[in-house]
Amino acid sequence: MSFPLLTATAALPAVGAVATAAVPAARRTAAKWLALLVSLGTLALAAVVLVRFDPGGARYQLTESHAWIAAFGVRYELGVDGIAVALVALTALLIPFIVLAGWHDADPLETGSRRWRPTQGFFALILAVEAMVIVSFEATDVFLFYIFFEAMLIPMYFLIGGFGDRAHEHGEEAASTQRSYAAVKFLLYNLVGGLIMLAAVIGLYVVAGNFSLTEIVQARANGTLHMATSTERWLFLGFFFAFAVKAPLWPLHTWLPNAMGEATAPVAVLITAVVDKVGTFAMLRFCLQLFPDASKWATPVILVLALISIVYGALLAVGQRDIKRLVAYASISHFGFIVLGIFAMTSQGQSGATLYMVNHGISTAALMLVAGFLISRRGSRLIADYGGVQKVAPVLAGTFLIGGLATLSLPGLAPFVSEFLVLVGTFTRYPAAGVVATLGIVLAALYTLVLYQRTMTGPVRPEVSAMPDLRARELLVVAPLVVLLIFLGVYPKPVTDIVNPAVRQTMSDTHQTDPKPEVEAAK
Amino acid sequence: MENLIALLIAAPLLGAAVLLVGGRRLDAVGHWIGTLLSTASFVIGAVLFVGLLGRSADDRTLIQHLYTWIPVESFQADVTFRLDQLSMTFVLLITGVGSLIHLYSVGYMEHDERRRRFFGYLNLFLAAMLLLVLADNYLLLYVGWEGVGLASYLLIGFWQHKPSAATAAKKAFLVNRVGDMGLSIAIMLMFTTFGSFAFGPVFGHVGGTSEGRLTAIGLMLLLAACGKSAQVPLQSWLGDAMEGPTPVSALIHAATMVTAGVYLIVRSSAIFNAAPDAQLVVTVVGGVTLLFGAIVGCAKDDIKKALAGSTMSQIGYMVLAAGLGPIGYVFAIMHLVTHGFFKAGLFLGAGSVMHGMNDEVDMRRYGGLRKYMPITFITFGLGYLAIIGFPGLSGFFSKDKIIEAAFAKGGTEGWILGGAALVGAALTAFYMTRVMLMTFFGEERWRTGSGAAADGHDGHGEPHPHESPGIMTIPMMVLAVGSVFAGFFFNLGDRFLHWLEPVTGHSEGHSPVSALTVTGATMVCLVVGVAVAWAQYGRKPVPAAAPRGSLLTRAARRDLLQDDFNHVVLVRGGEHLTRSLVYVDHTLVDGVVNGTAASFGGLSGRLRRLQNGFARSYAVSMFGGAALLVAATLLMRAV
Amino acid sequence: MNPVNYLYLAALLFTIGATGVLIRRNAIVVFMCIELMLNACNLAFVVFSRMHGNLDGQIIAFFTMVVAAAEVVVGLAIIVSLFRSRHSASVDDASLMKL
Amino acid sequence: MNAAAVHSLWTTAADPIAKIDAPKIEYGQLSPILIVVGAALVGVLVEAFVPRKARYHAQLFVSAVALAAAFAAVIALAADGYGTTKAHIAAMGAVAVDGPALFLQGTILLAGLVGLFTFAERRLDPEAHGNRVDSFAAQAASVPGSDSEKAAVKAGFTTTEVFPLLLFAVGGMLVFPAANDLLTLFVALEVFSLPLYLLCAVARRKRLLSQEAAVKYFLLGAFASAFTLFGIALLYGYAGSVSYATIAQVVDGNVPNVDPALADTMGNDALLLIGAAMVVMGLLFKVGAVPFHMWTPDVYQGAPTPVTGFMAAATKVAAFGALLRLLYVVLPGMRWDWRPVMWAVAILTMLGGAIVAITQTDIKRLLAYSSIAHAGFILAGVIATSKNGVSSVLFYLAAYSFVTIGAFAVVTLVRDAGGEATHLSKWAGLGRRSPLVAAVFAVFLLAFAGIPLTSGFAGKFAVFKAAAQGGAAPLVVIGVISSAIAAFFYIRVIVLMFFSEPRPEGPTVAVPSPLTTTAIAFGVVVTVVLGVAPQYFLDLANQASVFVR
Repeated sequence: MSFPLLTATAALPAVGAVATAAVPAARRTAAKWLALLVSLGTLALAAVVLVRFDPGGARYQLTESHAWIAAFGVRYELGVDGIAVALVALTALLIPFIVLAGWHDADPLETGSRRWRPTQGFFALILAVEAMVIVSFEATDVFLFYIFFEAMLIPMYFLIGGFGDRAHEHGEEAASTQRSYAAVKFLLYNLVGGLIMLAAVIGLYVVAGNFSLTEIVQARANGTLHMATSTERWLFLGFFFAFAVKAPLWPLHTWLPNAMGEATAPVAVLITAVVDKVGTFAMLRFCLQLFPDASKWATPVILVLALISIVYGALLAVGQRDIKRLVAYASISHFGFIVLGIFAMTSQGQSGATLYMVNHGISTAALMLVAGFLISRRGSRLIADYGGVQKVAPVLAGTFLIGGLATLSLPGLAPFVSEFLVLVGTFTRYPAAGVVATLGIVLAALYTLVLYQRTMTGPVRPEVSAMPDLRARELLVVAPLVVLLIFLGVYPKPVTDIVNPAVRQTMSDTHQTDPKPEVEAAK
Repeated sequence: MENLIALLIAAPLLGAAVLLVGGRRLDAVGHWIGTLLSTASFVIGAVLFVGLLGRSADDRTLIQHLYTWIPVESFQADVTFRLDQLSMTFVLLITGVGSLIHLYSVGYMEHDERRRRFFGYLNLFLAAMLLLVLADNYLLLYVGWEGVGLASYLLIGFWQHKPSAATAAKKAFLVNRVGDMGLSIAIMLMFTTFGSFAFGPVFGHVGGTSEGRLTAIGLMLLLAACGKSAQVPLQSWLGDAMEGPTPVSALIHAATMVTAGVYLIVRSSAIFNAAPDAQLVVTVVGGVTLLFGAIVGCAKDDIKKALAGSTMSQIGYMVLAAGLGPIGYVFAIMHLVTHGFFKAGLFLGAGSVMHGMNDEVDMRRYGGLRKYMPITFITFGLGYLAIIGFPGLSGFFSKDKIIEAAFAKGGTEGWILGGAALVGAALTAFYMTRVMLMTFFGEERWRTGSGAAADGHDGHGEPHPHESPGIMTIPMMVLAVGSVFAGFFFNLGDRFLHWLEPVTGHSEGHSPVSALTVTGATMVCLVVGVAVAWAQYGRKPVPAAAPRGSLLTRAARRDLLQDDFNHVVLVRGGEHLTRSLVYVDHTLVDGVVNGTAASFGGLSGRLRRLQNGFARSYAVSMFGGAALLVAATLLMRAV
Repeated sequence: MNPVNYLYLAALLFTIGATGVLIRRNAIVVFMCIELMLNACNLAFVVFSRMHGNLDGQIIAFFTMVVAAAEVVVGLAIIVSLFRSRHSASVDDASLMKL
Repeated sequence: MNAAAVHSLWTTAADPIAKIDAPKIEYGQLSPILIVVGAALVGVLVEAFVPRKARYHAQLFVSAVALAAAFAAVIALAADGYGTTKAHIAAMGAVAVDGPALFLQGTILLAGLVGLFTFAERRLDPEAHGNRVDSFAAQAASVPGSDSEKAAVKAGFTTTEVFPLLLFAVGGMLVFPAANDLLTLFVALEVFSLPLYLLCAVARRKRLLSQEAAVKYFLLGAFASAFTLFGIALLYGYAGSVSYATIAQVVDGNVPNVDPALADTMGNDALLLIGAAMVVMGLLFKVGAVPFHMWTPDVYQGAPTPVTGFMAAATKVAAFGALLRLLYVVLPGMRWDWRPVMWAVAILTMLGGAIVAITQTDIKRLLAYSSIAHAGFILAGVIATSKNGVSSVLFYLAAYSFVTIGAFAVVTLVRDAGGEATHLSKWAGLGRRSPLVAAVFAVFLLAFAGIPLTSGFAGKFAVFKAAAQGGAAPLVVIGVISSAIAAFFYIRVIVLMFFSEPRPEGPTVAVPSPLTTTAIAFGVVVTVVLGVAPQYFLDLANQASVFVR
């Protein structure tokens, strides 16, 4: 019985969350530091996981398996493949930045009751989310995954509804109502998705008799477990619906702009860069592996939805007047790419999609956090309230531009690699889809540059004339992200090496092979 | 020796990194660092050039494999550089002209507090451009391709506080992105066709693939080229790009970046040779653009915009040549190089003029400047002669060859293209002469007294034209020398031809008309053009306020209405589309969900009323329930 | 006489009682109607007891009476307290809680 | 009491009385019931003879000890194997001692104990004239607002009768799920109903509402039990006996010796079907299933909150126990008749409860409707008609009851001048005022909503799983949908507590005595434990899921 590394990776933030929440009201700063340390510790553990993981090794590694709820056929089973490792690493990596970026977001304005401790709560909730996300990345037991997939909604819900931007164009009252609307919308959308998935999970149990991903996949492979076509399709739809809400995929996306718009920038990053990844990740791990045939059956529709998401999200981003909502719609477009890559059923597509999850996490974090710093300075989310910022705050503007360029996936920055892989992967199997998707890169340039032009360039507006440039803490948040963006853009091999074997496995589990190029086909 | 190749790129890249990250503490020396590093890159280039000359003609290709970039199963993208005669030519042009313009900028940007960043961007551009021409596979080329796009975006919008500049920058990037779409699709096509997108394998397998595929790839590459090289229909951005500082216009939008399209086509010669339809389209695009640009150039009063139009047209020549296939490739590149010299020179000249005229760009407020800025006048004049193809100067050789080749294409299209090229020559002569006359000859319209500048433009009052400092004039002189002798030098014993032939291949076309006739015709056109221009702008004084002009003129002033089209169709249409989509998203997609929630609420409210508080009505519901229960149970047994 | 007829009588009484519960307002009367229903049950028990020739039904009838008595105790207590605080025994007046 | 006993009595009337053999009663196995009922009687005596000052403590002591002892007895019996191997029918066929019975009795006793704590809470209201006061009227008989009431309050009277009443109710509830003949069923029904009617009437604040609730509950309850009784009569008529075993035999049609009368009635299925339907209806009334639910909101709202909590929890447990036994032991033979009907009822109940709850504005009514919805979920498990179904229902009931008591206990804490502030608008911003209480209540709400890692989820999963395995997939889907709807209003409350600004004149949160604290804490613990590590209890329910026949 070796050291339960994966459990530790999730347990540390969980314990940290409890500890942070327990910090007395007066010791606010202590809570912040505690949270930061815990998140760093988690990062360290994740690094160990990354090191201990052997790309050439078994399908699932560092596995743990304990009896849990025998009556439901549920075991506490953890294990990571390349895809999971990458995403665990991403999560553990982003949380410290999120904590750091949100350093002052939860300082109580008015001292309410002695026992009202928003700051402690804020950081505790973030850590709780981290713990749950990590477990759901590591879980190889469908039920275990489901539990945390659902449970993470609650802390997210409090993060969205409980903490908003300091100043708000319509005043605090309107802000709080909008916030709680956004929070409820987020929760209900995902809860409905989750409950429908619950029905499918139960159905899966009735069919399979247990929840172990590995066992079910094996049983399906060697024919001991037969699933009627209709059953498989229904179950697939049940699962996919939940993931499509989480991802989010058009037309189930409308909760995201509200949530990201109302939440503070760090929380918005938490949503789109970390939590939503669970949805796309789950498509790759559960939908494809548990229901390969149904996945193939549904592919055309899903591809269309993904394409719509790409174009639609981008167009709406162009039409936004609110910085954060713009980023949100941009994310919707990007999630379209990820889904496209997953269901293109080619190794390029799926490796690209995985890579895309990581890169999108980093790039959105960069863009959104800088946007958050910007908003916190001016106290408005409206693009129209800015102008000429680059004159007064060149560094802020510069990092913002880099974040933007990453979002429009400029070659040399990380997102380009993944986006191009997805495009190629799609194109090789569905040329038309690939071509339509490339429209996305033009539109991405449009909304990003328009955003940059309206906020950063032009004559300096009086309101921003006194705006300070990035502070040390903020620079400490952004700089590493930028470095990472460039590094992974120039040298993504480390990630692809981890991801490729897992994708190869998934491809074989779904009985897929890459289409051959014409010249070889000719031979 | 191939290990030096990476250094070519590394030097300016380093410069960019240092200058951009370094911060204010480098403000004092930043420009020198930039210049130094670009020059270093030039030196390395020269060394490599010498090295190449030292080798036999057929193994002048150096490959440097740095590392594997994106490996996913069969998709293998490497960071590998290829230095052959073609890329060597570009390296020298880029680094050479680039270094000169760095030098020039030291003076030009002297009073700009963000000069350090300017040099950072310039270095970034050099690095990207070198990557573009040195890449050994199309994906890496794509990186450079977008890199130069980024640099040009940053530099066009360098004076970001000017909304016009910011807009122009955005426009340039967007239009280029459309082109980039073409390039990325081309790469995907290559991958699906050849299973690779590295030059070697792709060109190697051209034989075994259907012409349809190749044509598709070719057209996609052409789309990319159109975007980058401002060819119709994606030319609209170049004019606005003149918002950038003049050195930028000289380097990026005249000498180097805009010619990347030509490089792409020539580099992909293998594909185009096998796809005649694609080639035809290329020639058509080239022909149309060379006329289009020329016409626009004739109408503009803004000196830089006039030159921009000319650039467009000259690149049209190159694209046309490139489209002609083996008979044209070499001359396309040759014209590209010579054009690099004289057009850069002209732009620097224009910059120098503006420098002396309080950044005035309207040629109608120039006039008689030759005695105030003699050096500028001479260098500019030489560039002028070169571009119009004055016998003996660079332009003459390169352009003449292209026109010949055009006729040599044979058949009707041969005649049409050749004709177009000739007309273009005439127009070139016309608009360049116009620029020359309006700027350096005639009365001094800038004097406030002459009422020309009565509406005191940008408040400077009357300008005091003066010659620019040496640091600016020296580069101009160097370029002038280039524009005078380059052509002759290249053509001496077909040096250039032999140099490039191993890469691009070459074949003599059988022209229906003899080379001499062509040359003659060209001369005639030239004379005609100059004469007309003289008649219009030399003999009678130029009106300070632009006359209404003919319909064509007015259209030409507005880039032949192309911008209006864009504005109405794309911009307006796009705005409407997005706005309506936002509405749809809010009312429909969101509405459905909220609607369902609301309907549940309504239902709840209605059901709630049943709970009316009267015990007896509860009893009724129980009684009814019981009755139903009994009835249902009986029914179940019945069925 | 056919015992089944007594069953019909019992059913009839039960229905009358139920109807009374539904239509009468006065709590006391409603309660009496319920008692009527219980007694209808008793009749049914006795009849069945007779038909089956065992005593269970009759025993149960006694139980029922006891239970009914207990109900009376509790019920009257509640109704009286209601009446005293509202000066009305109408079940319809007692409708503060609704919706 | 079964037929044979009575018969012998009758035929041998002529013989000497000495011949009468006393019925055989296994006192040991009935000890839980006997203890509780005995204690109730002691409680009555206490009321009679113990001086007023000492009554409260005496009653509390007696009840607590009794409930604890009874629980201990249940454990002992279970440990002794009466739940599994030695399960059999005691008291001459009147009472079954088997797994389900013991499990549910244990649950009821614990619920009773926890409920008792909330009954005994005396710190929430400010002291009246220097006397501690609980949630019950000083003198139930006195007219609200009258001088006699004031006098009673001044004299510091308290209605300590609630404790024996509670015990009687518990006693009845203990018998109810164990009853093995229809007569016992009916008697038990009345025995636990009547005290509840009274308990509803004795609220200290808002007495009019309380009395109204009592009247409604009483009249409708009596009405329902009349139906039950008639149903019993018909079943008796059909089978010639009230013993479950016999009826089951008759229903299955394998009776050893059929006498003509029986043959006659057996032929008449109408008796069986109508009778069964009416009995079931009586039970559905108790569990508050649509359309027999309408008493629930009013009674829950009007009754004293501790009573509501106890009632909501224990009644459901007992009634579902009885329903299970009836359907699984007596009527499995006519499964194909009642299953579809129960389907309809379950669907109506799930959706109805969830939908109507959306627009509620009073927290107690809200919880009432939520309890209706939950009844629907449990019915889904009942319909499974399998061992899994039974165990899942048992588990769900155990999980649900403590959450409910806890939730209502929290409701008693939130007070303003008029007593408990049950209107939702007053709960706005509670999370700011007292985060802990709000958090606890949020936990309960999440459990109701069935969020993973709470007992609610485990229960819901168990029930739906059983239903799905029982071939009721559509029921599962509808259940899932209605729990989505239900989630909406639980979340509304959470939003209210945490995200809306507190009202200046908002309610205060009283600091409870250890009694209520224990109740709430117990609720939280159960919620979390059954949510995170339910395995042990699932096993327990699984072992206990076999009915003795």
